[in-house]
Amino acid sequence: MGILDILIILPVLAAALIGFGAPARVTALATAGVNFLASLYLFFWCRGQVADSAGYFFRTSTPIAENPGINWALGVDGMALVLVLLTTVVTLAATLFTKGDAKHARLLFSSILLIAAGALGAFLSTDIFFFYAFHELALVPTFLGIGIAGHGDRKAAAWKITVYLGVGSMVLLIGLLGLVLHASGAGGVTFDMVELMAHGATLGGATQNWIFAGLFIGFGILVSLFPFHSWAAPAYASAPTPIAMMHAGVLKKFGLYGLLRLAVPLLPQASQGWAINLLLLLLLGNILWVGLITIAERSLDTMLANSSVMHMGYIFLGVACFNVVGSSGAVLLMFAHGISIALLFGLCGKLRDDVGTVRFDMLGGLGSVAPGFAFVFGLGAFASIGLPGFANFAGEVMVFLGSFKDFGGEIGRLQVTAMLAVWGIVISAVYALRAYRNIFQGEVSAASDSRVITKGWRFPSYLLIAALLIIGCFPNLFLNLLPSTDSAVPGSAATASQTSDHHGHDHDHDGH
Amino acid sequence: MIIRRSALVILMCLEIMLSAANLALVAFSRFRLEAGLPDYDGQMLVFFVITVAAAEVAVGLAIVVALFRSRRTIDVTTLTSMSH
Amino acid sequence: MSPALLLLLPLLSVVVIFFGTKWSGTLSALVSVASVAGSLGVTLALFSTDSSMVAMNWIALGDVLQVDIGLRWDRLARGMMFVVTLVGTLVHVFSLAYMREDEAKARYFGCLSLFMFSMTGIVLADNLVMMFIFWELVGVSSYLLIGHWFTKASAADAAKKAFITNRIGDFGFLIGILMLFGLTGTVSFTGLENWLAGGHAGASAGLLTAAALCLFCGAVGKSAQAPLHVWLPDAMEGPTPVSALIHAATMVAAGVFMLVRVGFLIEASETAGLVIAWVGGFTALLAALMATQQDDIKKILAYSTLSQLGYMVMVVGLGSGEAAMFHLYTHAFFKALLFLGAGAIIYACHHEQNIWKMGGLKTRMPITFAAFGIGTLALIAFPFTSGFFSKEAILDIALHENKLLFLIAAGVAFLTAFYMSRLLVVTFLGAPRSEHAGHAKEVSVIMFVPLLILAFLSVVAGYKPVAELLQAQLPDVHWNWFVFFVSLATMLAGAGLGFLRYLDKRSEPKVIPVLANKFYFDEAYGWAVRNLQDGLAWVVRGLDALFIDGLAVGGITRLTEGVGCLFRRVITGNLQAYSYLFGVGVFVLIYFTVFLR
Amino acid sequence: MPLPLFILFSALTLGFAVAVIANRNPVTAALCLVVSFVGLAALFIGLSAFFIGIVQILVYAGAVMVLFLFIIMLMDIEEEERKHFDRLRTAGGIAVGIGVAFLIGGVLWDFDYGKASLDDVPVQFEAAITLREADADSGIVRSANATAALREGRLKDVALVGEKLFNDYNLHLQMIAVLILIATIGVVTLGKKDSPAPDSGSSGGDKASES
Repeated sequence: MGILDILIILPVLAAALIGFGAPARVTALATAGVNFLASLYLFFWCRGQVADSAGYFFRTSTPIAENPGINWALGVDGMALVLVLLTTVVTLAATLFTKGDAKHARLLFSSILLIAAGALGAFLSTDIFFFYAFHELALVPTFLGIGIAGHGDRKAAAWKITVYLGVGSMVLLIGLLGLVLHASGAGGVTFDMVELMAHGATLGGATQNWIFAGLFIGFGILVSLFPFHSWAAPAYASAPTPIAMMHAGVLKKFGLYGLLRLAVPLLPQASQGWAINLLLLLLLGNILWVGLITIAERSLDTMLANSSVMHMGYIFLGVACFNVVGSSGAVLLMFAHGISIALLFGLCGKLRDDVGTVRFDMLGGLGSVAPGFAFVFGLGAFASIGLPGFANFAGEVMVFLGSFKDFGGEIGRLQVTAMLAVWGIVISAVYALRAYRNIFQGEVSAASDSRVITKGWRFPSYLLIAALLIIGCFPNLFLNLLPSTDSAVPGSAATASQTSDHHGHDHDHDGH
Repeated sequence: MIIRRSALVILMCLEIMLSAANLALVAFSRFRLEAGLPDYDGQMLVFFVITVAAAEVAVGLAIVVALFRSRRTIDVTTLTSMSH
Repeated sequence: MSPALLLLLPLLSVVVIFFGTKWSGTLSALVSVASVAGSLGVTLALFSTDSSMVAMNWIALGDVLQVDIGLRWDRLARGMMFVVTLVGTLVHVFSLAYMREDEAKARYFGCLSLFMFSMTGIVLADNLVMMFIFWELVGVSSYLLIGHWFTKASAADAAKKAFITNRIGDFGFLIGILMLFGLTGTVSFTGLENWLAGGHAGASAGLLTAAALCLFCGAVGKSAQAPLHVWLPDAMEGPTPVSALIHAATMVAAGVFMLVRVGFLIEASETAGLVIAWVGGFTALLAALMATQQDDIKKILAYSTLSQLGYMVMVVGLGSGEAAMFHLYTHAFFKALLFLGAGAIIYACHHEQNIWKMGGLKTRMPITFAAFGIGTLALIAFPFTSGFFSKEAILDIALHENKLLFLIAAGVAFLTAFYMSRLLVVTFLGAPRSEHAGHAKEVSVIMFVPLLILAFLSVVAGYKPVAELLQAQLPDVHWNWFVFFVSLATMLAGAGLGFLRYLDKRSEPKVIPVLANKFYFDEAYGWAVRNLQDGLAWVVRGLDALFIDGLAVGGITRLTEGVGCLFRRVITGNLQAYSYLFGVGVFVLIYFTVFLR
Repeated sequence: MPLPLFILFSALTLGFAVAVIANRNPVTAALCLVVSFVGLAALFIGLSAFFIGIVQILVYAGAVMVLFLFIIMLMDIEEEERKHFDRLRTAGGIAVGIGVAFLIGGVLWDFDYGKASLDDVPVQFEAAITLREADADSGIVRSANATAALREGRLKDVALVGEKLFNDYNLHLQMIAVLILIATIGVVTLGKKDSPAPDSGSSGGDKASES
């Protein structure tokens, strides 16, 4: 029963306990705390390790089924470790943000823990079967949480998100099964990622294409890629705070993790041809189209929801670079975005509970009423728009640098997309500051002067901001966990033919 | 069965259809010799059909009676409450 | 005692204020003043040494990407650091008095220290990414300082406007950095210089120009050049010491500093140089024209800063970074002096900023008048003041490089003299025009000591030995009679005209609407934001709701519903209809099985 | 069996079947049905399926018709009035009828008439007897008098049916028994007088029933 198993099983047990009547908040807090400490221990332990051949620090595997080759295989590498840390931090923060006597407290706490378990399971398992199963496990509490404990037209939103993600998961399943069946190589059908990775590149171009299409669209829907983003805004707007924090902060990264782990490395040919153009186009849609929508939003929660969809665009840009700088930037950005969006949703939830409304026109001048709250929200807002010193900036700058790394003279399509994507920092500045201006500055509006912001938000916010600052100032903590040479990075099989570029001499490269 | 409006007549037509089926079965069992004798499997089926038809008529008529008692009519075209 | 200390002192003060002395305003003020004085001391101590070191390795991705927090301590950095820390200390001392009764004093001084930290970062940066990091931090600290009194709606909007305009500038700056990184594979200045020296300029000249112009974009945003200058006048919403520090001496100068730091790139592509020169010249002219019609004392000074910055950018574009830095160096002193002087006046007249409500302060505030007068003389390049030497150099270079720009420069000199004399006359001479101005009295010692120091410096700084001592950049410009004559003539004409027109006037004699409302830039930008951005956002939102939400998602749901009710129609409840369908079913079945084998 | 007899009985069955449909008065319809069943039973016997013929008479002609008549009398259903001769329904019915008829005709059309009539396929008694002796010791229960009748060349139909029924289809017999039991229980519950029939609500139910 290794540490990885504990990480996953503990929350499930705790959720069950809460179901059977254990005091909700205490159990949840205890579990989240233990999980957080366990992940820290894992983090420091892995820093000492050297990754094995496939890049994993630690792997256990207990076979379950023989013929379809399913085994309970857990493994942690650089990318998974970062996301595990993200999950445990956000879970702890989500538990702290939720008051013990909130309505549906037991439901909320157990769903936080279940989502955490689902996410941890998905990130840690190196077996596609469990990878997929854990994600589905995490979807159920989201639906229940939004449907029962949400607000606004929560039923419609709950149904919408579940059906949408259900379709996404179905498409993903098709892709995954295609992948498993075709790339299983000689030893019979196997779900183990590492083996599949080995046989992955041998697939023919045609099969790769449709498998990649399935994975790409499936993950795209789960991550609210441009055309499939309409489920995000209503869902997060009417979701209760902890569910919104957990889903936007953690669960959304599953799709990107899947893309980086499965789609990009296993299907180099497919992911070079038509897919890259589509990906670039869609991510621009994400950044510019959804960015503009965010500006037009009139209430804080929908604005935050859309802003999280917009930031996905940057992470996709990182994935689309297909080089180590881009993908490490993407991983960093995943972590940073997860934390900052969780913080903002937490504060937004606190605002909604205490002040009663989150609409811009009803709020105003909260800065003088609750200076501490305004300061922390300011930090969160500035972090999310990429102020240096926070992890978001480190991630974003690396994604942009990655997109220009193999630039070598003529402006390729990746460079054009990157330039348009950089305009996103202005869009994000506009909507973030406009929100901050309407809520915290200016004359004190009727809604905000009478109420006082109850305490309980300080510790989780400081926890999250500390995480952002630490990684923002010292991104190397994560970077030396990730593969640092081009060859080992996922998706670089396609660029392997490119001569390694070191400074000082003009580098030729294959036409991208 | 499709033309007539009265439930009873519909049941009668049903009987006719079943008996037609029986006729075909018996004819085949007679014309196909199995081990020198007419193939009695066919007749087994006929036998079962008859019993089931009898049970069916009984239940059918019971329903018709119940319907008649509650709706005062057995005109099929008016009994459409199942549709909405 | 290394340059890293310069970076750490303000950071330390921010941390101490944030965690420690948040509750007592005066204590945090003292911490902040101590930190800035300390960094002034360190700068002076390190005045002679040349060093560059790597303080911390920020991003290390094997050999692929190497970004670190490196410090570069050379003559350019030393000169700039001296200006930054000196003006910073004086402003800190001045704000001790100016902000005494402000309730959020701790936050004010915390932000000031944050500003000093980020400004030091820019000056010491040895690579573009680090410069960009501190570039944005400076933007944030100016946002916080402008919006210090955020309960005032106008201040909050001004802060937002400043940050977003800066951000647009940063957009260009970032793209410039990315291009250079893509081209050369490195971000550090030394790396770029080696790459350039390695003879690659020819290979991608077009791209180099593009990269240089993108970097210039960042400078335009930060130093409020032509298209992105709208935020500077509104930034006057912030407390006056802030305007003095940020919007006169340091932050706006960061853009020019960056251009000089990347000078080798601009020389590599002369088209970029030309564009920069022309933008600089145009901004100078534009700002000078606008300044003549402003009524708010701080706005006049803001526009004058804009036009002086235009000068510096023009000269950098013409190829001589030293002249720009020399002008920046002298300008910092007398512009800070003017701003602090204005602060003293506003403080004395109970926060009255409209010059037409002042008047007759000459007798009431003699010391401020004297200091303010010296500053004005330096600004309008009165012979043998510091302003004279630096503007002389600029005019001389303009004469050699580009005749047309020389004419514009001369015109701007005339306008500067005109509006500065207008300001001086209306504020100090004649009769007081409001009871506030009536019983204005001299400010306290803490406020006019910095004025005197700056006045002394703005006279003395121009001479060679002093400049050499203070590590300023000295352009190799020789004496030119024609230039001397032109600058003298324009100065006298401007001052004289200003003096005659505005002596004993109750209000603005001739209001030129175009200039008064700043060429309608604000209205144009407001319209653009409202219609283009918000309108487009609203349209996009409608489209998104209509197409993606309505059509794609809604479409599928409606489709399934439609098919559903289609089937519902079949269930009529009519027994015979069922049997009929049943019969048809049998018919079809038999037909298929038997006949279509 | 001789051709004229065959024609007579089949005409009888078909004619009275059509009469059942055409007749408006349910009582006459029921009686025509009885005659049709009798004709049918005669055909069965012609095909030497004596047991089935008798059962047909007993069950159908007897029990079912009696039941019908009994119900008709009980509910004194008046003659179905002629008021609206629904064109669509009759057209539909006829169309289906003709359609299926054509189909079956089509099938029969290209069906090679192996055996035109009964006497092409005589019952081979000898072969049957030899086969029965062959598997005499195989443990399958054989009715003694059936074999005896076969020797005399008579087809003891009932014995053979019984043999087949209880040898091969025993389980089915039990199931049928259970089915009939359930049917009777069903009828009893439906028929109960004061049972609160589900939709006979005294409130007059929904408007559809006020015909």
